[in-house]
Amino acid sequence: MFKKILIANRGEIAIRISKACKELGISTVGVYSTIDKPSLHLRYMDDIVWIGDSPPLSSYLNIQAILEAAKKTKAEAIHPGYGFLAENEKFAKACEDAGIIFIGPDSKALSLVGDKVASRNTVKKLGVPIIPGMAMITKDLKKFKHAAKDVGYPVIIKASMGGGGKGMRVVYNENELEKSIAAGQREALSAFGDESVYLEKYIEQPRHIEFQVLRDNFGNCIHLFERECSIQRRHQKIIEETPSPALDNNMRMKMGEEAKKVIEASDYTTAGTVEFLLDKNKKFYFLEVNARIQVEHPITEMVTGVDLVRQQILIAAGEKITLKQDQIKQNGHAIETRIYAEDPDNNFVPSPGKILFLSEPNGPGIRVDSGIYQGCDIPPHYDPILSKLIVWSENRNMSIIRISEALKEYIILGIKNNIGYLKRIINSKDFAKGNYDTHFIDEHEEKLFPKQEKLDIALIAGALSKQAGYTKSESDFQKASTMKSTPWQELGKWEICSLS
Amino acid sequence: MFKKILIANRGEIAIRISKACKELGISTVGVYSTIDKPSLHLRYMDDIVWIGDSPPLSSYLNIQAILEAAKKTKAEAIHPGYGFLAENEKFAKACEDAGIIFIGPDSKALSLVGDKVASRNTVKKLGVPIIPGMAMITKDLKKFKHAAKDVGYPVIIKASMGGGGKGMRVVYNENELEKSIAAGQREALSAFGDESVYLEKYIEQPRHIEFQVLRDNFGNCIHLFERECSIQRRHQKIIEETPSPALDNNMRMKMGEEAKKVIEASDYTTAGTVEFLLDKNKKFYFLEVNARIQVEHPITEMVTGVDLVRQQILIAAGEKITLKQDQIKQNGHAIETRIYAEDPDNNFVPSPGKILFLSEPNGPGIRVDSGIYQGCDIPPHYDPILSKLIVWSENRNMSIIRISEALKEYIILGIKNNIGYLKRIINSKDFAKGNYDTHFIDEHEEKLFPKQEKLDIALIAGALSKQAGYTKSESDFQKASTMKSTPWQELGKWEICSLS
Amino acid sequence: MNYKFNFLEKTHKINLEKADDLFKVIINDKQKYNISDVEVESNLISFKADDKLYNIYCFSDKDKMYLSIDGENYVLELEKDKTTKSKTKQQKGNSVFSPMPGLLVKIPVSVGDKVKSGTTLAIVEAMKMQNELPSPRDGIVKKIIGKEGEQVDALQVIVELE
Amino acid sequence: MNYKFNFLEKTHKINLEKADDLFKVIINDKQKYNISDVEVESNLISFKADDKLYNIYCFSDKDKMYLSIDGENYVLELEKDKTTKSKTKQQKGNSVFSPMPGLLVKIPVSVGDKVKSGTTLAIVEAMKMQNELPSPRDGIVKKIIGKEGEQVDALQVIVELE
Repeated sequence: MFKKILIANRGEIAIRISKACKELGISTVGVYSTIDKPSLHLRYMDDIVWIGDSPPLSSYLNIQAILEAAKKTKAEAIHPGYGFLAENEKFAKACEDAGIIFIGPDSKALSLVGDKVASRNTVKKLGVPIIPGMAMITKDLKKFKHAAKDVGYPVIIKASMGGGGKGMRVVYNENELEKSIAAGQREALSAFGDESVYLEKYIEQPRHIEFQVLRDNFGNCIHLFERECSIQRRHQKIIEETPSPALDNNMRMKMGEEAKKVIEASDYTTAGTVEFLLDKNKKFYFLEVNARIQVEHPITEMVTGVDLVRQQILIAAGEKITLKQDQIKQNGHAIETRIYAEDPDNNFVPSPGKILFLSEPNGPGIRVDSGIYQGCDIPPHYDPILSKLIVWSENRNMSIIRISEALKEYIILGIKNNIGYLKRIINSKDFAKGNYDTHFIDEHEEKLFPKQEKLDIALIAGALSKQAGYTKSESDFQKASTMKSTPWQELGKWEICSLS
Repeated sequence: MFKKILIANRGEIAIRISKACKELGISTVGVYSTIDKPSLHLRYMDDIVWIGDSPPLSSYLNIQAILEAAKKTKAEAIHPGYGFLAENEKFAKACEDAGIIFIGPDSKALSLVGDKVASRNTVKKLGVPIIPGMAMITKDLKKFKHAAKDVGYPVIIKASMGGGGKGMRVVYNENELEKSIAAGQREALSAFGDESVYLEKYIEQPRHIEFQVLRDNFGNCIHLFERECSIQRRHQKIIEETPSPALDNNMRMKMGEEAKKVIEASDYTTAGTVEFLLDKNKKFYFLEVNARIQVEHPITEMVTGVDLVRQQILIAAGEKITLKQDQIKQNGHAIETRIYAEDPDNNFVPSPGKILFLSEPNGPGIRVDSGIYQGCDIPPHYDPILSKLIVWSENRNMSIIRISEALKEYIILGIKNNIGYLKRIINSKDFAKGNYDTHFIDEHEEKLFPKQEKLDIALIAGALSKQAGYTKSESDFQKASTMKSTPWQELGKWEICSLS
Repeated sequence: MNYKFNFLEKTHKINLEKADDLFKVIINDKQKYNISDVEVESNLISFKADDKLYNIYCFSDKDKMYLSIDGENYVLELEKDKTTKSKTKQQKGNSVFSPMPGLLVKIPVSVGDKVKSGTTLAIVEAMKMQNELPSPRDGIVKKIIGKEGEQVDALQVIVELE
Repeated sequence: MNYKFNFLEKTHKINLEKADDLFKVIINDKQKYNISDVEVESNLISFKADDKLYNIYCFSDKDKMYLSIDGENYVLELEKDKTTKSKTKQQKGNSVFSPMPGLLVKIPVSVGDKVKSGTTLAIVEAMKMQNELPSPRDGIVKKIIGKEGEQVDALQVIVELE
């Protein structure tokens, strides 16, 4: 087993990984950029190394600095978390060359699953269903037109090296085709440094359902069932659940076996996720492989009882998977919501700043994977994810109620966040019915903004607070509220009612 | 189903119950004594009622005031939690008379399980093993002598109405008998208002193992396996775990069935716990029935996935238990530690006061049932329990590591607490081996106080903090630390090293 | 007492009147509430509005008040006096500023350019998102204050129009 | 710089000396440590002691400093000047005070009683525990300040001896 692991990430996932390491008796090295010195993740590390200035390219994407930090601290392995260098084959290769174990699939497997057209072709050979579309890269408009006619409109243009919705264009008829290809190519070039695009049948009302797979260096491979991730905003998942309300047991077992085939064919090891689209007729299609621990991995942990990060580390250390497929059960239901520093009332603009007050939910069935503390500064340089709220309960209905209550108890003051917005999605009728697809957010946009309903109460609270300050003596109140007095400081309890 | 429940308790258990109610769509009424107005539990209630002055007799033990609060708010049922009126048959009777449902067994069942000698006799008739001893109350010394000779020394004197170790005396030979009976009677009288004592065989190296049982009004009865609660200080449990490392599956099933017999014979409903002693030869003996939700109920919830408070409420509302015995499985391992406001370095003297800083652990497998917040005052009038830290993991070994790490992350500053002490127990070799009995604390007393090991580091931290203040300017530091500035207030990061 | 708060660019008027052991509140001269059982602590305000109990977490920071009610967040701003207000308006009309701190990645216009309402004047990247700052009206670029590649603060003006 | 802290009734001396980019620390004229990478924020002190990293949560309240290191809690008291110290000692010798706030449930002695070291002079109940306050020495009860049934504060003197 490793003695020391460097964690090349920040925020909640760095903490999550450090906890898994410590439970295995492995000490951890944290890394940080200049602005991250006071960040929470460093408090969970046995040693810390500065790797560069605040912009990601100077630090968390700085392969050289990270490798030097690993060498300096004698870390035997690097866990990349998600994002940043997690699926970067150059980084995996650099680790391999430096004799440091990259906790993830090797650079070859990464390269294969990273290229969408290549993996489509690999998967097609296995007999796993793929979305009908082009099997090769081309710039020839005729071939695009031909392929579009073949699969039938609407079609979708996608970047070959892409992800996150960049370079995507839906095309409803041949007239739009040329313009959309050109636009897709421009976006793909600027986002991925490669202008290749291809074309697929556009699946209407699709659900995004992915399967978690583990595979060791000895060829042992198991899946840990699905996660439904159809609640997305701008192609970013924000709410995930398992089991999916759309699958029955037959489909679940079938898709799980197909997912394993995909992972096996790529000679992929450690933890990976095979993403599928499910159309309105419950036909499923292979979408892509995510070659990392995913943001939403906790829901799988809650229902299966398997610690995925621990498994990743064990597999990377050369251990065999001891769990057998038939030992993995789905027990109960779990939901995750991602807590973001963003302003739903202002087009979801990122909202960095200082967290002035924080109170996180706890109690039965509640897990918070958090990267924040009261008083911390959320820097503008990185992903706006603050933490993840995950709940487990006996069934889907009880999980929905539980997470709705937990969101009410999640208090973050000082920066804008999406807690209320998440709660409105969770409490919507279509979510309760399990009747949703990836267009849920767009289709429910108006319903998700009925925020004014408690504005009156907020205004009353504001006025009472001012009134209390006033009767207590304006200057005291000023001091109390603007000098940022302690939350525990008793300003006295202003029994307003007893004042005339 | 009930529309409204009054929760006749405070602290973490009142919050736990309120959460269960809300998940069932039931609104909640909280009650509070004068000093508890700012207490956390009131923030989880839909309505709150003042029930009297701070001493428990005036408020949380004030049957009249609580019933009036229930009537005033039209609550249909009362949940008593644990402690206070939870096992008070007078209170149960008063609720019955007022037409309010007491969430617990009825007053008859309470009366039966409350009298230790009577329940011994009931249980004996069922063929459930009881500790050899007297079957009737007497003051006749001769009968005591006779009984002691019968069962063999050492014997133990116990209060008939007792609990919590009060009135107990171990007697090693006949010479000590008379004196010990008299002492036991005096203590029993002052503690329970009843001087009756009886005598039992004293079990050496006993383990305390209890079984959780649920029974509905239709006679359906299931057990949810055991909890091992042998880690006790002054007869108070402080660490509990499940499964017990002392039981094999045969014994577990056998004891579970015996526990159900006991509950069924008392015509007992809702949730109850049957306590057993296990001697060093793995023989078990019935000890008593706890007629309430117990402090340690969460570990059972973690391994079985069954929400016990929810079940209590459903059963009290007249629902049938839908779970079958063979559906209940023990999955993984859970441990609970009770976080107390007490000073382990000063004979565990209670330590009320203000919590100046609080940071509770979270993340995978961690549950905190908490009754505190940063800035709250812990009043001196009530039980010193602040919160409970519960962890779940795949097996006992991983649970021990997990809770040890979680205890390190549990920061309570401002009042003395037992977090370090709990960690030292958890990390001891005999606990790791599962090799312990109810005398564990007494036998390991010296080993559990090696607290000086990090004193040097504490002193360095103290000096650096002073030094930082000094170089920053003494007055600023004074202001910063004694004016109780906010935790989030940046006093600047004093880069001491750059100062000469 | 009368109070005024801004919320999402609208001003709201609250009238608070003491009547025996409760407050009568009128909001925007319309909605009426009876308020009782008021407690104000440093981070929690609790009261009953028409007999329903509310526990509201709050934090006051300068002229802003952050509130959380049952999971919904509100940021109220104390209404500023007239001078400040008109100044804000003026800024809005003639200046383009970044709504959040971030990296100024692009300024696609130059001084003297004619721009239309909605034309992108600057792109600021924060938290992996690129945010386009549109021109608030038709006009001519008078001054460019930021430089591509620089960090900008929240509310920092980047482009001024004539 | 020299600092003195009391911990569990013992005084500890810490000598802190700056040497280039680290501190040399000597504790009680014995243990030596090299301290580097020091950061002091309001609630967290972090440093490396002989290359091992520590993150210590802390809160200073008047002359007390509360610290938490890997789950262990320490309360350090700044060493007071001589006058205060001897006063504390005197109190200890002649007075019996409650170590915590609570309910004064019993005073089993009267003024003029002769008592021995260890005799219970008062019983204070807090958090459901009865705590007996023993006489610190042989002596005669001079004054009783509390009354049975009253609330007492932490460190409040209840009985004084001659």
